Amino acid sequence: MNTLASSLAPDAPAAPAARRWRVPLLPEAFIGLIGLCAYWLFTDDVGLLTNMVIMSMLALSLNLVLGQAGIASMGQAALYGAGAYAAGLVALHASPSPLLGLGSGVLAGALVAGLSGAVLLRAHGLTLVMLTIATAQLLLELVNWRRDLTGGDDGLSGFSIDPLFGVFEFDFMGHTGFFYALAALLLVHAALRALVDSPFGLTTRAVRLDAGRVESLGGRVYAQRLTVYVVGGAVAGAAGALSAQTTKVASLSTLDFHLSAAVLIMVVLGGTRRLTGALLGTVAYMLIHHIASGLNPHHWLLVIGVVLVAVMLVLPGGLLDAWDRLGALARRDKEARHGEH
Amino acid sequence: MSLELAGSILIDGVAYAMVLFMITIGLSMTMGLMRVVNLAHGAFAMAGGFLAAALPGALGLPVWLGMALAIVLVALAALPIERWLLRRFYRRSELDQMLVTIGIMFICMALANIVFGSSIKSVALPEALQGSVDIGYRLVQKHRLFVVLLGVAVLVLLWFAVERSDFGIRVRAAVDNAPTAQAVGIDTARLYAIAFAAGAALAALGGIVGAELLPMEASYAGKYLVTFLAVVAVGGQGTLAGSFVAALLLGGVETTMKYLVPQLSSVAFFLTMFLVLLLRPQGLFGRRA
Amino acid sequence: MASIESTNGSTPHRLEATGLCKAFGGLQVTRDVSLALPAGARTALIGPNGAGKTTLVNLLGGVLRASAGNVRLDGEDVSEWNPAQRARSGIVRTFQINRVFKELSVHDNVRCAVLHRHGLARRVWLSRSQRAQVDAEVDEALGSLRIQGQARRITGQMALGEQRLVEIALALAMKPRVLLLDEPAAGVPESESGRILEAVERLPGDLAVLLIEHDMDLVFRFARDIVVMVQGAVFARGTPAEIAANEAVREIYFGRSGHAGGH
Amino acid sequence: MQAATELRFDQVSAGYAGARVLHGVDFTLRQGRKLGLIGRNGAGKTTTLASAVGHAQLQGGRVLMDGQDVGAWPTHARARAGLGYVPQGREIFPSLSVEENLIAALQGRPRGPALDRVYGLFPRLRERRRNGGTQLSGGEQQMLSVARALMAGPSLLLLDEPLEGLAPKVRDELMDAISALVTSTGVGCLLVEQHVDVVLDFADEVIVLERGVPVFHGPVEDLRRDGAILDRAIGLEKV
Amino acid sequence: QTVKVGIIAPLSGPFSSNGKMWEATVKAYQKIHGTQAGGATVEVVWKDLADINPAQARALAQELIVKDKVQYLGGLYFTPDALAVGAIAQEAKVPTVIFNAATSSILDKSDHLLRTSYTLPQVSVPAARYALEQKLRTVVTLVSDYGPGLDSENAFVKTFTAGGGQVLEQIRAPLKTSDFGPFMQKIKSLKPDAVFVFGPGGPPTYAIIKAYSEAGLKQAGVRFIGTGETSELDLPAIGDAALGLETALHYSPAHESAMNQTFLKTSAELSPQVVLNAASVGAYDGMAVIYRMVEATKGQRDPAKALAAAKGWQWESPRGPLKIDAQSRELVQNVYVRVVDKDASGRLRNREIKTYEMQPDHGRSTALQAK
Ligand SMILES: Nc1ncnc2c1ncn2[C@@H]1O[C@H](COP(=O)(O)OP(=O)(O)OP(=O)(O)O)[C@@H](O)[C@H]1O
Ligand SMILES: Nc1ncnc2c1ncn2[C@@H]1O[C@H](COP(=O)(O)OP(=O)(O)OP(=O)(O)O)[C@@H](O)[C@H]1O
Ligand SMILES: [Mg+2]
Ligand SMILES: [Mg+2]
Repeated sequence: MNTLASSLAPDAPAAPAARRWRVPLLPEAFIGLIGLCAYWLFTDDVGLLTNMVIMSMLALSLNLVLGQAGIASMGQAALYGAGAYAAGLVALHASPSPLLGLGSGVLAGALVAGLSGAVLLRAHGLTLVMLTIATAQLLLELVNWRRDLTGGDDGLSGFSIDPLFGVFEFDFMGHTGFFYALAALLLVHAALRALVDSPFGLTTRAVRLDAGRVESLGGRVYAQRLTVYVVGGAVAGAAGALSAQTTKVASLSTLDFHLSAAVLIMVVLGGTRRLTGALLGTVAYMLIHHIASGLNPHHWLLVIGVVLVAVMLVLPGGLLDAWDRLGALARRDKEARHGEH
Repeated sequence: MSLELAGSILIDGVAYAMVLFMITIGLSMTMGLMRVVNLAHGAFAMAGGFLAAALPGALGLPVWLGMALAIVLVALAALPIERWLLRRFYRRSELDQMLVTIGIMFICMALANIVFGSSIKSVALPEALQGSVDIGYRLVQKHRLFVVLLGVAVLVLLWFAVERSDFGIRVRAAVDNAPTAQAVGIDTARLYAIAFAAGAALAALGGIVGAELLPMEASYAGKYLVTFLAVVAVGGQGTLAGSFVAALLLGGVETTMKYLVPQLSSVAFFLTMFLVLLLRPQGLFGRRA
Repeated sequence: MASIESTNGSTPHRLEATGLCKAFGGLQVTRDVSLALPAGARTALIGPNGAGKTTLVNLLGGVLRASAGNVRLDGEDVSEWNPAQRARSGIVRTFQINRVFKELSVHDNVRCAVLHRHGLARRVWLSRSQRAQVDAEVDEALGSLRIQGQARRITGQMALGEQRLVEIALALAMKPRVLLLDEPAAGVPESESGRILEAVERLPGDLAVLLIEHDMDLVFRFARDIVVMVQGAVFARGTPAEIAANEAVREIYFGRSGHAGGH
Repeated sequence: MQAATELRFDQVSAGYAGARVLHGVDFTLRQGRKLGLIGRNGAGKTTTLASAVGHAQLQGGRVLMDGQDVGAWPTHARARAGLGYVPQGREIFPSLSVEENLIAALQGRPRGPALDRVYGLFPRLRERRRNGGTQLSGGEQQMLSVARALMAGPSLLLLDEPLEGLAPKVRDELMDAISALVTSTGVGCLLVEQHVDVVLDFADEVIVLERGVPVFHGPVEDLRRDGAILDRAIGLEKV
Repeated sequence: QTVKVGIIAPLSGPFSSNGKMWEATVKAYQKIHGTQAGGATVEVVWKDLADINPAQARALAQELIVKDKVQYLGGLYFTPDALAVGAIAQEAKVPTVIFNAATSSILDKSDHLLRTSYTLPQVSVPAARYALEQKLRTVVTLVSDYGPGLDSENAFVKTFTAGGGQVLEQIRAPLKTSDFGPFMQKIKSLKPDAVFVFGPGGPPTYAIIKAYSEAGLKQAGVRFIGTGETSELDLPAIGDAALGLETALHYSPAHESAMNQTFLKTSAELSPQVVLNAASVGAYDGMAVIYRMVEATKGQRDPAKALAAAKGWQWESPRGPLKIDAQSRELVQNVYVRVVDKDASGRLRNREIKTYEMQPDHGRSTALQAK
């Protein structure tokens, strides 16, 4: 009983000797189910839901980079924006195929991450944070400068996206966009989860905890950090591409510092220890935004500020902590009831 | 380049740099000394600026007294924030510190918006600082000269208070390892409170005297955040001289580009920061971690 | 008795350092140190605090670069290699002050080492047999220090002395060719320090071990040769008996509790 | 402030959030007395000292200084009342130089005499005074940690494995110095050590902890006589 | 029967003054004209869009259309947001009235878009004509380096040089510039007759005017010609430094007409805290256009009929006579040259000194006609 219960504990320290079999894609099935329920309940808000799904994907990428590898980035928007503009440009000049656009977003994100990461991953701490900010700012200036290609601050628009598989149109109702984004999110989540659970993931965490020690075990710290950063870049680029495809605009705001800061908030709000945190944080942040600005649009900043401070104070591990505590409570409850029989 | 142009670049560059320095010095101190990444620093500067703008009118005080009062009020307001909030974050990760201070910043920005609205408020200057000095081919604002002097004065004062006294040593010990610091008899709670309030007061001072260049508005705290952080990072956290030189460098580069190739002035700012940090990740004057 | 003098003989030593120098600012911490560890060496390095023992380990392990001299592994010059390269080629060290992955479980700590040793650390997927192999080696390393029971504990929450054993386990799991132990028994009670020696003894016989220790019981139980360092330079070398009988060493290092070749 | 002359544990239970480590520990440390504390890894030795200075959570019983319950006092107040502490693992302040590490512990006293005194005890530290604290060798850090605890002239001294990493000769010198300190200034000393010999040589009175429970408490001679306890509690094959 | 109108406005964040102004204005409009139009009740649904964020804008528009079932959209402060909403308005066939976003090209993106603010050429061309009439021969332009800034620079320079003026230098300042001192020094050394300025509202314009006065350009005889820089929101903070600055814009609250008085009075009664500037009439007349469309369709959803009713419509507004050009859908309106001075109570205001009557947008519509 006890072992079974603890195997369900979300962050149970890995105990390979006692590793029990798991339903392969259980978490993805769960997330997908929640997505479907949300769709069914809030069909009218499908635009908001789509944004949530896309931001969740961006948050996942930062969660990987930050929570697992410990690379504190306030420039994740650079990778996201790269994906958005790549998808937009491909749709405008090459082909309106959605999957091609998505693929080019992935490539662009990975490419920007690879190029910038190769340089800035030599730094740590505040320096790293500032370098990531500078990268995003410089990219933004570059995009703004090539107004002829990118539309400058008016944004890149006027492209259209072919129906998905030739059947499902990306219309203003946004249903196709939602399912398209949700499917992509589930895929990415499954892939990242496999990555985190693998030896690669373990090494990544070890690098975050003590890079020097990993070196003394023969590890390639820099290569590891760069690889994670590139994977994160690919995911962020995918999110950016999805955003450009579903909104049919790629704008400078996809490269903006505010976006980087917002994702960072979502990720830390949710908790950086596990991927799930990114999803929790994104949903919480965007719900708060939606509800608070619905109630009193003037003061949503106040609400999010208070929530942020409160969460950081009460739940040091982010919303994941609350989740875990709830889980622990439920388990204790269940055990107590079992005990009676 | 003509001599006059060079002269103008020099004057404007130094003045802008000193404003940057005045605002960031407090941030650099809290980050270096207390090792807290305090992103709410701009909020303290903003609070100082708004209070200095509002108090003289509201209370009928002379302008300079209003400014002094504003600084004191900000320092006092910082105390409970440190006591009940930030103290819990000294031992937590930089990221947590960033997030909680961003939260504080948001709250301050929202409050400023509620109280002062979203338009600009100007901070009146005392009579003595209004107007300009004519140096032949151009005017230089007295206010900017004053900021330069004040900047140097603060630099010297802080150097004595932090580098030359036991106070700085004890704060650093407390932040390095609070339990052990307490075990050797350091009252970490009081120390933190004093250091943090001092940092906030410096921010308020910087916000007030810098308001001519960075005008007070409700989004001030977030808007200039990156600029402030850039100065601290380029200078090296917690180094007085570092902030000074970094402010000169970044302010100088930006100003020069404004005269020569305006479109590229903000690119130049970030590029400079990028290059410096690549070559010296710990900042110009930073101690290697 | 294994030779500890640097030789220019035909068979290269497992690890051989010649003429190493290192200074921090104006402080000369390593002065022309030469040291050779043949296969199977059981050498102890002793000397007063601040003599430069840890610095020497850092030079051998590649954490520090020597300003002069070189380091050879089985005859190959590794002086320019970084710590990771040296670790991969079999030079493994422990740290005087624990450096374990505190947020990971004991098992994951050691698994990390095993994965690196097999070059599997960056794999996204392991086959069933690879996984079994890795787990077996982890259990073996934990077992040799008798801490299998602690496998699931989060390392950072254990008492310091317990963490010490994890630190050693990380090194053992690397199956080193040269093992540099920097005060492995510090903070471990005398009764438990035997475990560490036993574990080292169980490693293959051709392994070269360099042990730094201030616990003379341990040193004399373990060592076949002893090198004494003072102020950055080699002060004396010899068998345990020779060192124990060396008046100058006794004067500088042993003090009154001086050893006469172990009790 | 009057320096405290006595530290008393009255049925202390203590531990960390959610975990109880000590169960009913009871002893008195007086000025001029030497107390030894031994036990296996994880027995709770560090936790005992930690609850004396206020780092661990007091979960039951009382900690008293000169009869006053100090359970609610902040750590620095206990230090200022004369409690000196050498933590296990040295805990040097990494961003301070050697001398700054010492100055940090002055508690407002003048620098000169205090520095001279500890430099006299550890000449090595004087040579390295401008070094970064954590750039010292392991043993030197240990010296620094002890020196730092002595800066404010404590009346009661808690030492958690102070000999770890010290060369045998320095060990002897340090133990001699501490013994001398006890006799000359009358400080009271509580020593935690892995080297049982050292403790037996040094202490008047010894406590043996086993899983947080004191299983022996008495004069050294009793313990020497009763090897069985040592054997059971510490797993020592020899004494 | 109710007709819902969704308005997307910056209600929080750095531009919230404008959002609040729109709220006040819309309230005033509905107070003056009632909530009934064409037999239906007009109900306004507000959505907050604090900053430039097209993705968010699109989601909000979608929500308004799908969930709130609005028949008309309004608001939109920034061009990129307006572009994003334009695309969805086209797909969903929802007539959309832009209250502010002023880049010329927006209306090209969708024929369901209308605009009740102004375009940058529309005010910059009269500004250039005014400069020529004032016999200013040499000018330096200083604009923020983004779409609207470039639009106005372009229009000004073209008209000014065509009229025989000379542009000595075209300075483009990065959007985030906070210290304009160096630019002003540079301008001073070029000794032009005037400087033409375009800056986005808020801090930049404040800083520009401060720098202009501190560098002593006014004393040196360099005239300041702008568009919206002397916003009533910023005048109190700018203070006397603003005196004598000349700007060309489509509206000043100091406009003298009975209709304007009613508007100002009603707004002051309903929202005493809110300061109005030129952006307020964008919302006021935006509501007028929407009411017109509601009336024409009797509250039924009939986008084609609604748009047809709006095209070519002429009416009188607090800012003066207005007309929607039937072909280009752009607003034709008076452009006033204003100068900052003090009113009887000593408050700074923009006093109208010259009127350029019924100006087209000087951009798209002329291009369309040429075709
Ligand atoms: N990074 C550094 N910068 C400056 N000095 C250093 C540095 N590292 C070590 N030292 C100095 O070099 C000397 C040798 O240090 P090392 O750690 O090698 O000694 P050790 O022999 O291992 O001593 P112990 O037995 O006490 O561990 C010490 O005096 C130390 O202060
Ligand atoms: N911060 C902590 N949180 C939770 N448990 C802890 C913590 N520190 C120690 N423990 C646990 O408390 C128990 C006693 O630890 P303590 O450090 O007091 O032992 P010790 O006798 O000093 O051991 P050692 O000889 O290894 O130093 C151990 O089981 C340890 O795992
Ligand atoms: Mg050492
Ligand atoms: Mg201990």
